[in-house]
Amino acid sequence: MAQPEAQSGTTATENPSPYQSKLYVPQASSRPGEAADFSDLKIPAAGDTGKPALDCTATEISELAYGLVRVLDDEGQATGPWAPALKPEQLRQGLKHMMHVRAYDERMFRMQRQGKLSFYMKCTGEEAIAVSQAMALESGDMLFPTYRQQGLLFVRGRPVVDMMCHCISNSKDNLKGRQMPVFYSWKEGNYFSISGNLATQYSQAVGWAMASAYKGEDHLACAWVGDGSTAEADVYHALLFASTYRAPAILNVVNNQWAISTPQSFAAAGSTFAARGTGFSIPSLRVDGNDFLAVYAATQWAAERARLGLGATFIEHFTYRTEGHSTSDNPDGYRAKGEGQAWPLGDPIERLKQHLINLGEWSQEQHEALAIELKDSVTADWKQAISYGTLDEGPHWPVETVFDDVFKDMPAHLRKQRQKMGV
Amino acid sequence: MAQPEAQSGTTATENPSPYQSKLYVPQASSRPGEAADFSDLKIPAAGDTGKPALDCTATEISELAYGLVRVLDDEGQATGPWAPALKPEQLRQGLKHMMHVRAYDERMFRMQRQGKLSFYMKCTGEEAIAVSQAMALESGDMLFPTYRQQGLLFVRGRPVVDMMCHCISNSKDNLKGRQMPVFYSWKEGNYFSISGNLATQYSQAVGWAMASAYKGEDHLACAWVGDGSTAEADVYHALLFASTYRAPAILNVVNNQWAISTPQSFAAAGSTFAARGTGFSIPSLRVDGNDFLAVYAATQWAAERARLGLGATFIEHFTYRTEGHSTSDNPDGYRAKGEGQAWPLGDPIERLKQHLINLGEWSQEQHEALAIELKDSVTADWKQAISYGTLDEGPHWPVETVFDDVFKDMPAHLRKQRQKMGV
Amino acid sequence: MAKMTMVQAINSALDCTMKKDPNVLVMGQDVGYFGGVFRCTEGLYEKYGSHRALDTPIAEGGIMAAAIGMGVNGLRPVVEMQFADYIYPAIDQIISELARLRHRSGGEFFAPVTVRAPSGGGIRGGQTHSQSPEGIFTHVCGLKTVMPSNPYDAKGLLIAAIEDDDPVMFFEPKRIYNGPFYGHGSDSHGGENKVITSWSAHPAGEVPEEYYKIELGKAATVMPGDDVTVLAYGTMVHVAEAAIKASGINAELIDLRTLLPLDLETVAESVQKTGRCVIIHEATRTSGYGAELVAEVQEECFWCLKAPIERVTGWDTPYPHAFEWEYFPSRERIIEALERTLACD
Amino acid sequence: MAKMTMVQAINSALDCTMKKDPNVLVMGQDVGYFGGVFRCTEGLYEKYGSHRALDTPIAEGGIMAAAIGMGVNGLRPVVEMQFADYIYPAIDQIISELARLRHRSGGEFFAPVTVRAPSGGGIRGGQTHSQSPEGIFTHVCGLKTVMPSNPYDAKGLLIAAIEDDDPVMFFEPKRIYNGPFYGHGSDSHGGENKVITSWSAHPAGEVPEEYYKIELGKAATVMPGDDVTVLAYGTMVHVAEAAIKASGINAELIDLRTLLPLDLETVAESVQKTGRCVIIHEATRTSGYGAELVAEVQEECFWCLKAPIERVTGWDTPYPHAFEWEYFPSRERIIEALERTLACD
Ligand SMILES: Cc1ncc(C[n+]2csc(CCOP(=O)(O)OP(=O)(O)O)c2C)c(N)n1
Ligand SMILES: Cc1ncc(C[n+]2csc(CCOP(=O)(O)OP(=O)(O)O)c2C)c(N)n1
Ligand SMILES: [Mg+2]
Ligand SMILES: [Mg+2]
Repeated sequence: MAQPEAQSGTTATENPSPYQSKLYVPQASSRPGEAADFSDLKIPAAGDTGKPALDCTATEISELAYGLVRVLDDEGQATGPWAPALKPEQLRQGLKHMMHVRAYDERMFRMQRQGKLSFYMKCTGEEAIAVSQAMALESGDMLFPTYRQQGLLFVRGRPVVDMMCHCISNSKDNLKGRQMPVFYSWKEGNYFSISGNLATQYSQAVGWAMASAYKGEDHLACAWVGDGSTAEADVYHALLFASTYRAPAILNVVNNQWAISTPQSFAAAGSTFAARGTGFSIPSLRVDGNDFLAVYAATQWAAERARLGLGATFIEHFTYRTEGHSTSDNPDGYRAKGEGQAWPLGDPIERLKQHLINLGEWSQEQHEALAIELKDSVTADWKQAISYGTLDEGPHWPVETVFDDVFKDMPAHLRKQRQKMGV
Repeated sequence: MAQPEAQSGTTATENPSPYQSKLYVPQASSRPGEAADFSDLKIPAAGDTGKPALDCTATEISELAYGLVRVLDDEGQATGPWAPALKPEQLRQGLKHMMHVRAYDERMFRMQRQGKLSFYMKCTGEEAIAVSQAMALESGDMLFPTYRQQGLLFVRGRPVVDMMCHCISNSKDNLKGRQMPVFYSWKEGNYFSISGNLATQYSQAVGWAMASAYKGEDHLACAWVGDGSTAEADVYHALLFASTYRAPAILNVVNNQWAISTPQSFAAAGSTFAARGTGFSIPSLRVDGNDFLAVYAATQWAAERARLGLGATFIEHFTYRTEGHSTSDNPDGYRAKGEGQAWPLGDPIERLKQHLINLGEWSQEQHEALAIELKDSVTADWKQAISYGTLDEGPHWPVETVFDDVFKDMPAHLRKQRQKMGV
Repeated sequence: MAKMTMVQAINSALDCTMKKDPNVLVMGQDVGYFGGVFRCTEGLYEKYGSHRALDTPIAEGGIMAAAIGMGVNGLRPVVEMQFADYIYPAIDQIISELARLRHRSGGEFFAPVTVRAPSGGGIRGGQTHSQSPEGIFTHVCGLKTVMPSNPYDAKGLLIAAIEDDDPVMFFEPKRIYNGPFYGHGSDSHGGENKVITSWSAHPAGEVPEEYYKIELGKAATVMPGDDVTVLAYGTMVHVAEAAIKASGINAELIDLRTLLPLDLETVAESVQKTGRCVIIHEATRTSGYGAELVAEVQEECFWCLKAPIERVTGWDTPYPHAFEWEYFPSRERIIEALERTLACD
Repeated sequence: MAKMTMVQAINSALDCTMKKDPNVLVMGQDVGYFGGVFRCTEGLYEKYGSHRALDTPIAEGGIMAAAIGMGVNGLRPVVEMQFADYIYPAIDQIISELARLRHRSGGEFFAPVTVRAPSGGGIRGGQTHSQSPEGIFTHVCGLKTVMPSNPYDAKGLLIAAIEDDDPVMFFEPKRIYNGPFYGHGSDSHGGENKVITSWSAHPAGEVPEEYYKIELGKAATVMPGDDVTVLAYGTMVHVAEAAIKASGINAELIDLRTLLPLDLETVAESVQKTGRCVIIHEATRTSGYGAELVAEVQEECFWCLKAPIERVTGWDTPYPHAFEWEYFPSRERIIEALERTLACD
């Protein structure tokens, strides 16, 4: 892949520097006032990419790190060697999960705007990744997500009420009021505690996978990181340790092209993210992240490799962050307003819906009815959740429980501090 | 490049674990008692590798990251497109520097064994890298070395006596008795202060290069790291920042195949080190590190790229650490005794000597005379150095100078502590 | 003079130094085009260009290393860490390299880097957007550590930090970026604590638009008093002030401003007068900077002390999302400590 | 019972726990085939195989992350950091992850990782092989911090650390790996300080070969005394002992052994008796763990104190290669502090 064309990044209008800077500064795909334009993107046709043998080497398939595995074409037809053998029932299940996630996100975002949550993050446009991957994995596989893989919880069956209770830190919050919204943890579902620190858990996932191999078990670890977060050292360590010890892990990069206001060009090193895996001898794929079927197939392939003892797989999911980073920012301040519309890979829900309709397994009417059903169910869940307490009014966990779990057993100095709290 | 063959690394003789571990653990090239064997190594013939255009992309030359740029063949003939246009005088100069480094190392190592130094590290077998690279660079280029590039100092003309004075922390040590031996610093020679912390300066070099571009200057930064140290996060950051901002930098990996007792297989991720650069869009070369001419040519090529604003180059120098890691270890404890002899790329001094003799520009007699001259000169330097003080007996810098340079101006609390020292 | 929030004052400090010295640049995540998640670098990109308001990858360690290299090459980088909680990936570069460079090179090299980091709690950021790690940096020789408590100081101290040839850790108490915080009702969740007080009503919200410096290493006496010395910095200065006023106690309140080097003279003089000392910080208690203050004060003023020196601090727990007002050293806890201290004779 | 050096005692602790629990493994740079640069893991590779005496790449942050992941998956990794000076690249994983995991997950997840790190000076290692960073970790809630001063304690404490379900930072004072150090002559360079004293002559060099534990969080009274309490840990316990003996002062010497949780009961009881306290550590002074000790002691024992609490510490400078004996808190400096303290009335 060629380097992006050399452009000086300066836009200074009033630069008093005596220096003639030659520093290159990357550009954004678009900024406000510009026309969003993805026409330079080379997007291979669905079905065009070959499916390599499970025991391929990274260099043998290095082209796949620069391409794009796609199954669903623009008309919603599944095509090519990667098309997974999924039953209509499974496809409908996937569609339902994605729609459920979207309904949940919309509700929670609105509740944040009404002051009921301190913060919220949606995954709009990226639902296929978490939902499809969770469906392709086994329940004993350990998930190390970021804050944008809420879909995993829906597939693994976490009660929505419990997720909400966490987000409003109420008396039923399994995290006891300690974490910001969306930093879920769910041991029962093998869903690891999310950290506010980006990328730190990516390399922990590899350690988890090494332990699985150490114990002779078949479980794999699956971890996610955003495009921007790939710059963190933990990603390097994850790749290196996964390669060195051939850990049974799936390492995903969710390239939604933005990291708050920073475009992927600051993290992508003029290449694809997947390309970074090849130098570590880790077979690396680049996948249409808005294509439920392609994500499923790639994950299944990677999981099989892991279970056969063939080591880790690195997967870049190419997608687009349709909305703001979180409730704290307005994307219109840093990218062209129409960029989301210009994005050519579409919406994952629409694409899977069309596929199911093509198969004769779904209809517009069913779709609309399901959307209403899910919206109502989320509304009912919310009502139930706030019946266990709200962020501002409580009830919360008793405040003195903040001293619990710092250590397994509370040492004397914390007992003393708890007393001083006077509750 | 194919992955190394899968072998379970366990050698347990008495493992009470109930687990059937499936963890892969890398192997060493050899361990004591085994026969050293490099016959699996694919070494291309000298002259076989093409020389790409300066403005090539990383992916266009990705093969070079798996190959080996070689100029000097086994008979000492220079061949192929990489052969640099060096005058005999320059070649003799290079040879002399390498021999000087070796004489210096031998002397200092012996002095450590006699208790005159607290510690020492040789670069035996790796002299070509630092010497040849320094000769290919300009004096305004900034060097960010590790402890094994003492050759840079010889080329840049640092008085040997000064280096010795540092190593014995005496009254003429420019580092005022603060640093362990071999952690040189020499501002005048644009030789950055070496850190005991591995790899930390690799990414600083990129920042230095970014500043050079920011100021519109033509100086580049040249940094080194060992094979083992490539595992540190700083190397990732260096590659990423160098790529993102197209910094005028040369990033070198000195792959001498050992990191204390740990073989390169723990850091190499089943691939070459150079291969890691390609995923960052940084043109990456793998070079015969024991071939003075190949190292020179690769460095010159990289320097030209940097000065043309084409960004960084990543160079793996394939070499072999002939001796122990430092004065603190005995390599016979962790690798086959004959491994150094089995290493097929020879000795850099011998190879350049042969080349000069082939050219009719050098003779065995001249060589022997020079060796004696350099040995004597180092001996004289040592005598002079210890006349300024020894580690155990002094004179050192006044002990209270330890409080200087913590800050630019000494704050009150340090003045108070200095008083308490009572000197 | 203008009315400025602390965000604006910081922005103005950056603007003044960038205007004055072409070697100054700001760098960090989202600091360029976007102007920073807290808006501290707003407008600098438009004014000075993408090279001097430099967006970076999300790699605190890489950013710090790049800044050090730039500093060695003659620039004065001002690094923004998006949250102080995210300094840790950069801490090796800070401790092992930035802090040590001048000393280990015998004075040959140095890197005049300033690290700005929004710190402290009070914005419902939970444990990873609320930390106060300043104590750690005061243990590292070779670093200066600063935390302003108001817009006027923030600007003057930041300019001094940037122009200082030593590396400076500059912690910005984000709870008071946009207005002072007086520790409203630690027991009410929805109510009083949401009151936003504005800097425009505060005298230190008056900030000159032009360049000025406040010398590092000098504390400020916020309220004179005779019976007890209260040492605080950052957000806690205002909570302490409110507590003192509410208690009616004749306390002397000192805003340390610079933690290292500490203005021990001002502190000791006060405690010698009052004979009592209460220390307040948000950071966790054990081995926090308060411990160092206790150690120094008791060493300097032992013979005048009429009561044990008290520390009112954050608890030794991670910072909890739902319970920040119980975590914050509250007016109530401060008043209790003052009263306990005064009760000693 | 056998005669063991501290290196052998540590090795024996690892051997005992690995034998007992297949989930225990050691990992780190050069710990496998080679047996560790200080030989602490010697023989474990031969005995337990390359999977349980696991060599790693040189990436402290990666090692720590892998260990956390393993810990979450049921293993008990014992990580060796080759030198405590090289912990910093791993500190984000330690502070943001290892220490916080149990709390932030509401008790759902934890990682029982032990981090072993040779620390302190005295082997002419210069500034990057001599640091004592323990104070930093005592400021991080969720971590336990331990530093033994002799072979017997090292083994018992290490076994307790490995079996503890909380993460433990286990600092090993490398100066006394092979024999105690009594702070010989701070003014002679070549002479007395090179004297190697052997553990075999020391009572704590008698170490059972079998499994035993010493409870974390309990200090040990090394010498009873009435006139002044001396608090020390690691190498400094022996220097303090030598200083006390040389001075003839009737001091009570307490070896803290565990810094967090601190055995405040033992400490306070002693200071209540003696009314005086001198604290000794090698680490830099400002915001070192000594500050926390001062703060706690003066809070607990204020009314009994007859003199300011003194700290005898390393200077606030990087650790210098050529001047380590002047950097070390010497017998002379300790004696002066003791005498100054006793002179107060
Ligand atoms: C170590 C660290 N640095 C900075 C941040 C602040 N931060 C939170 S999200 C974010 C952007 C992440 O972007 P990306 O990785 O692309 O993920 P996305 O939000 O797009 O899913 C930043 C900078 C953080 N949480 N942790
Ligand atoms: C951050 C850090 N970790 C560990 C060490 C200890 N150490 C010093 S040299 C070394 C091996 C380095 O090997 P390599 O990078 O291959 O360089 P070489 O010695 O072969 O030139 C190690 C582990 C260190 N100095 N710094
Ligand atoms: Mg993103
Ligand atoms: Mg090496």
